[in-house]
Amino acid sequence: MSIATRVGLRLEPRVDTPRWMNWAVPVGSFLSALLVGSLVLLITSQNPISVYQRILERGFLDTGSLSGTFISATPLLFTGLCAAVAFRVGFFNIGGEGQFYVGAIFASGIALALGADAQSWIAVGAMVLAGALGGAIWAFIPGILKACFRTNEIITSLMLNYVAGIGATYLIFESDSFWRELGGTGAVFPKGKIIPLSAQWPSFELGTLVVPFGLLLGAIVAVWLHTLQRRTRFGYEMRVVGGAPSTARYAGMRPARVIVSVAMLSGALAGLGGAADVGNFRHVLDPKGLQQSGFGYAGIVVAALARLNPIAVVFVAIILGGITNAGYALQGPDFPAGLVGTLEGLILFCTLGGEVLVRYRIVSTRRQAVTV
Amino acid sequence: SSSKSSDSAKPSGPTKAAWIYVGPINDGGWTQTHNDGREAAAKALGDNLVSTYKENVPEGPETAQVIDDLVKDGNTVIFGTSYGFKDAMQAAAKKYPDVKFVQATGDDITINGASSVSSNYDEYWGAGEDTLYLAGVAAGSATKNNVIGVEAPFPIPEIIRQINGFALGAQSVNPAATVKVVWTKTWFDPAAERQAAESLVASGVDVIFSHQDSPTAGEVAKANNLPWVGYDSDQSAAYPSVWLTTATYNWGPYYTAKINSIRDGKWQQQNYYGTIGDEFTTVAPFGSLVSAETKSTIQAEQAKAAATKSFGWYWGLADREDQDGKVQIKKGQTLTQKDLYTMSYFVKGIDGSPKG
Amino acid sequence: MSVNSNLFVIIFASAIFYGTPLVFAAVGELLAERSGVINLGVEGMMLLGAVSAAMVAANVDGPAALVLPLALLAAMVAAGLGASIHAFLVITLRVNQIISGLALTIFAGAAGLSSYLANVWGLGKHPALNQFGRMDLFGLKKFPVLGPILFDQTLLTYLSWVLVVAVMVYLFRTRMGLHLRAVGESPQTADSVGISVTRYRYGHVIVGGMLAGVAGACFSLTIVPTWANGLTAGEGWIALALVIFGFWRPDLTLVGAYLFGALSSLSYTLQARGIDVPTALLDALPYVATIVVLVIVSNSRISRRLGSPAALGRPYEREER
Amino acid sequence: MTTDVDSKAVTAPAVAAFGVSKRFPGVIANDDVHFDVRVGEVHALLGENGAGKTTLSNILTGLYRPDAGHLEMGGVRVSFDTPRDAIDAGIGMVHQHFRLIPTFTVAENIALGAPQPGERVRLDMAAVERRITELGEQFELRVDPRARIWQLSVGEQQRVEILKVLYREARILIMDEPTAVLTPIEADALSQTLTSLTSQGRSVIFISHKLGEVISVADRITVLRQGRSIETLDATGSTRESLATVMVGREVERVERRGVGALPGAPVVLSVSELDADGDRGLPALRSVSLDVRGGEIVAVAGVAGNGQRELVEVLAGLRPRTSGRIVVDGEIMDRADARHPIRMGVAYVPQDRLGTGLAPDLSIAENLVLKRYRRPPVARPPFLRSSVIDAEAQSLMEQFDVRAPSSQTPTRRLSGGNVQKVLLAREMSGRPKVLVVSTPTQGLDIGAVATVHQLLLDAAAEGVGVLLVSEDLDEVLALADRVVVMYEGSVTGVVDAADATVASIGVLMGGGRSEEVA
Ligand SMILES: Nc1ncnc2c1ncn2[C@@H]1O[C@H](COP(=O)(O)OP(=O)(O)OP(=O)(O)O)[C@@H](O)[C@H]1O
Ligand SMILES: Nc1ncnc2c1ncn2[C@@H]1O[C@H](COP(=O)(O)OP(=O)(O)OP(=O)(O)O)[C@@H](O)[C@H]1O
Ligand SMILES: [Mg+2]
Ligand SMILES: [Mg+2]
Repeated sequence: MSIATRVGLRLEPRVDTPRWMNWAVPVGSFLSALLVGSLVLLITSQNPISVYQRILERGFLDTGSLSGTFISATPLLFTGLCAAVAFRVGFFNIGGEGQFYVGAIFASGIALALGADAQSWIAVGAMVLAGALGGAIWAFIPGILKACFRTNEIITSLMLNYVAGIGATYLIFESDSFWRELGGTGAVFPKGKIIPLSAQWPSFELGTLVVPFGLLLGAIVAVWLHTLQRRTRFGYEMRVVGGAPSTARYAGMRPARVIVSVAMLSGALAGLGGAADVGNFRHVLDPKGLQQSGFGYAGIVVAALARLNPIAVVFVAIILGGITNAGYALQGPDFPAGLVGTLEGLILFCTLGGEVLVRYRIVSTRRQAVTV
Repeated sequence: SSSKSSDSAKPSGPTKAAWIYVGPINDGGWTQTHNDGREAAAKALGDNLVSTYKENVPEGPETAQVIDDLVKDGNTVIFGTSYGFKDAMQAAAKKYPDVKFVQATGDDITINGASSVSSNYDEYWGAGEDTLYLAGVAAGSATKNNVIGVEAPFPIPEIIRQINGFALGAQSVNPAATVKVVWTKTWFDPAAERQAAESLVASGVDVIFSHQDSPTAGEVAKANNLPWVGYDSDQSAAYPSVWLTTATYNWGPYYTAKINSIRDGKWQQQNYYGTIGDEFTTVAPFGSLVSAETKSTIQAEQAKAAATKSFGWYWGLADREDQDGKVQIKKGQTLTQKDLYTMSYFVKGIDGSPKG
Repeated sequence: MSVNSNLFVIIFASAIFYGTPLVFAAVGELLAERSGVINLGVEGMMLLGAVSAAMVAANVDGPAALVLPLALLAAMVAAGLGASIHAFLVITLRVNQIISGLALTIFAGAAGLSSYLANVWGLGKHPALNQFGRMDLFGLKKFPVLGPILFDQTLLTYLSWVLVVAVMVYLFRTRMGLHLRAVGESPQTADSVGISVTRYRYGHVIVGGMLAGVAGACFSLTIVPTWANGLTAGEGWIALALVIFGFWRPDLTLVGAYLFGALSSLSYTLQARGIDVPTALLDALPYVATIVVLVIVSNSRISRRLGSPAALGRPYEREER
Repeated sequence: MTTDVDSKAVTAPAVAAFGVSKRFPGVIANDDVHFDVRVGEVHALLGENGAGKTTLSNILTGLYRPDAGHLEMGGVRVSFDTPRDAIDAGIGMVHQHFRLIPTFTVAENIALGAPQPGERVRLDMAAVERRITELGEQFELRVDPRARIWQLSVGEQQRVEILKVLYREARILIMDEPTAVLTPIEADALSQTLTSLTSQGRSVIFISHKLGEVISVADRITVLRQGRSIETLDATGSTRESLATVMVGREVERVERRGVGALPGAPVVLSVSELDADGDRGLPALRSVSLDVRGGEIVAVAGVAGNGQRELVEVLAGLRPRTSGRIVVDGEIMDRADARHPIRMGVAYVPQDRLGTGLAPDLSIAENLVLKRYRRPPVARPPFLRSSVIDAEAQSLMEQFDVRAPSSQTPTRRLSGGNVQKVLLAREMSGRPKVLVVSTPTQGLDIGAVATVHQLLLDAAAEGVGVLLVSEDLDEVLALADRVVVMYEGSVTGVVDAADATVASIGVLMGGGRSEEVA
């Protein structure tokens, strides 16, 4: 028989989460991510301080940097909201990417159809609605399939991303569609028609800072969403359905209907992002550029880092937008692009891991183990 | 080509130049050859050039951000190496008049005239169809059952004219040769490229031309022991037994010359379309399958092309009909760059749709 | 052989050839999911495997018989390490599995670590010197029709068959397999009879990752065969769908993988034969077909009995209620 | 380990706990617990909900590690790091919530984790099945080894659990509330099994809330209160009253039906006629069921579980479509299969699966209390919810129904069983229902909580609500009901006045006998 004292660490669920942890933990995990990042940078013989300094300067502080960051942040904001609202009810919509494309297709379509004579506010409003509608339609498919046939939405929404990409490519590269510019340089290389000036979304200048209308719209939508989730009957239904579907049915709610509605809401948000992409920045349906950016997938990361809170999504989108923006400034001959992605992944891992602290306490287990 | 002179002063220190790539520098194709060109320029210019690059840059709003950053870093020359960067490059040229913006495969000067863009912006590209014509000669000579298979990314004029050039080259030595086209619908997807090549082989072609970035078609060629023509990069070392040749581009000398001209204060807004004559477009080294006779045919054609000091000496050698039998090019006609840039029909003898 | 029977052979043979990486990746994911852990990092792990295999193939001199196993090993180690990050996050730290898996794909994916490593190692310039070439197994290739379909494949394909049979036996004929299934169905139950849920989950997530690594190696050692950024082109995601398609069974998953392999080259085959079908539709076909099949599968009677492991996606903690 | 059976008193205890403590966040579940189990005895653990019985069992089986204290087996100190260690030491447990995998066969469940001599890798199912049949013969626990768990009744499932433990040759069996889900007949069979186990020198730790059962089955009884071991008593000489007092620490009021029933001329608030419905597997589960409930009346539906009671209440709650028949609530015909309809008509429903179906475990008590009223004013001002109203109502309901929780914002997941039931009843009663349908409302509750729940049901009836009580506990049925409707295989086999009924007479009907035979 031997007696040994073993000391170990164990996670213990928290009874209550102190309020301060809600911000301290994200900040803490972000700092630890920077620390891990420093190690990686040192290993790859980079100077962490100057790298971080550069990220800060080029992402946020230099004149014009924040304006650039806002451009990257706007699509991430919408796809982030898309994922946040869906994941909340356990609908794992990985299809933000495709819903974003379809939103862009719809929004550019309506802008082109209205033509140059439409009043600006009508054109912009129509694009917002069309983009949201397009995204909602695309998300309706996995939503209804899940509600009716219990088909796994992760896979169906993902497959639809490819289909949407093929569809957008078809419109510009493989057909003489309404979206395609056939004259001018359009005869040389396939491209979309530029939407009329009246349909191009405004940007607001505050000194040197340029705030795109899309970002503002996204922030407003985030606040609206927060209210919807916390203060309305529908938000209440979402919470019940998300956590306890059979209780929801018992209480007279219609879980299938709620799931489909949330799916469509989520898709509409991504579609809105597609509309903002066309309206505010690209002014044209560009399947190749859209598919290179991967905003939909990045949105899931944004949502995760924001812990599915719509308001937090706004800030996370801006921070991540800044990092993305600064990432281009970092990379070059002695800083491979892949290192940027690697660092982003590390930040993500640390933040995810750190979130554990919100839910659990780490306690040391000191006990006497006796073996016979 | 149109040109317009500008009045930038001669710099004293090194020139800072940057390249923007759409893919990773080791993509084994387009981006890699540009990066090789950048390195060649760096070597040639030594201390006079400080070069940098940004890889994997998406086409769209991000391009503008990348350019802003590069300008902030003090770069005075920026090369955009993907068509999708063009709009952002033009916008940046307006925003930063002191920086030179040089856009590969750009078409605005050709189609809309130099006045449509600012004077610190210009475009460059080369007559790859001419070297592919020569590669076509090799392919036309190599085929036994007279069916050559082509896999190519998208049905767009640039690729259509290059396939046309290739087909005319093949027919120039083998009038019975037909060219069968399969669109892969992807700029870069090695597995899909391989599948396309295999489906061509399965349909009975005995020579492959892969207008794709990755060398997977070479694997298919090797496995089936069929001759193949690649695109844009010399694969003779990797596939000595089946390699014919291909069209490659000499970016290095162009980049060197361009930067030198800027350093010398001789910036000329150009609409550069490189040719065999100025050794911008070259025929890659031949593989062992190319007979001496074919080689000499090709070399003779090459000399003829160089002598013209222009591009496209072959288009007007005969009446050229499209797939429907309509004469698109009259005998003796010379094509303008604009004609080439908007070519949207396949010439007779090509099996496949130019619409995708 | 006539062109038409040739066509048949070609379609089936290529279905197997292109389905092979999917078999490895999907069977790997299946093992992880059988233990109750979803890993959406398949694509990232495949790329890690592919880049590591390419590194060995490019840098190690020696006979193929030495280099190739080494390359496979490297692929398995690299992807296994990637999987262990996921395992640590979701098993020990109980992070949401969906999000952690996506994070892994972002971390290791085409714009992340795999690309960085390739850059550092200077890969992608030449085709791999040592590759898994086609192998006429026991001279069976001569066998009419089936011979060229089944026995003109690479060693990796033959290994994937061994894998499928082995995993079938493992799952349904061994004690460990029974335990694994129990862990995925009800970790509480497994734990109460002395099966270590944590150990089974870690083990299978990591082994699953290693198989994803082999899948990646299929690309860099056979299909491409060299390094190219993002060379797996989204096949990792398809592998995830195949697991559901195959009801979490290796044999059915293999069928799904081959079906997908066949569909993905259909567009080229028809084009090459001059058959005029709108190619955009054909390109979308594999994805649409996957959705249709999933709908049929999830709505059918059998799915109730052969459905997903009941504890899939849920963290387990003994003292948690 | 000792296998001597003969000298119970002399040999060291089969298993003993010394000063065992275990804390969970916020609670001390076991606090310095001492107790010992002799070889060959049935030792009962008694205590209110949350007293720490299950926690102690989980420590004995290596699932939890104690924070302090130690265990001994046969006088030797032991320590279990994992369940494996406890299993190897000969301890097996039948959990309160069965640990069985529904999609596996009986044999697979039993083989799980158990060593098979000579078969380290291969799974020899045939051998397992043979052994199961043998054990089944030996202990009268017959089940088909090839059946899948989901095909078995609860009683059969429990047999599998016991076989699982026996298959591992456990010397000590812990049974956590094994009878809570059994019919009286099945419970009798279980006590037979216990006898045959102990006669072979095995020891049993037996947990139950049913005091009478404990007295008849156990040799000794250890009472736990708030995590502490209070006292160990001999079963002979103990009475329900004495045990209850030790358990609760004070006298517990026994709730008695006041025997009033419906007021004369009270309207029929629920009328069910000729109701047919299918079960989950698509087979008919209700056949032409008819019954009436009048305002102020408690009508009990008795029957062995699985005879259509669940389907009946689900149809009444709009959760299951009917194939034919008529339901009238207070004169209004219920014509839509949809849960919202009965709610609007005034049918309140307390389901058996409280946390899974009745409540949203992650939501707060306050939010759960408005689960059925969130759509309309005053809770809602469409499309918004009024959190001030919700919180204020929660405060008053929690007071009125004596819900004990840190605050109205506490997630219901964290509540004890009794408080969960109180929240449910509070919500259902706050909707001012005409009919209250309750399903096994006291299952798993301790006597204190049971008394509270019973009182609430009586209060509801006193307010004129028609109560339909579904219960398998005949004592409860007889104590509360005015009339008893007995169901067998989906049909009503008899309706008897509670005043004339006995456990025996109802038992006959539950077994499929007709009421004529009783009368
Ligand atoms: N895993 C756990 N996490 C947190 N608290 C727990 C856990 N298990 C039990 N508890 C708490 O410990 C106390 C004792 O619980 P335990 O389940 O042992 O009681 P019990 O006597 O079995 O009750 P019941 O009669 O209701 O089954 C209770 O307050 C319970 O809420
Ligand atoms: N000493 C007591 N004082 C007050 N009420 C008691 C006492 N003992 C039991 N009761 C009440 O009597 C009812 C039945 O008691 P108990 O749960 O002990 O039943 P039991 O002995 O297990 O019998 P059965 O299994 O037949 O229900 C319960 O409502 C309980 O609250
Ligand atoms: Mg208990
Ligand atoms: Mg009782």
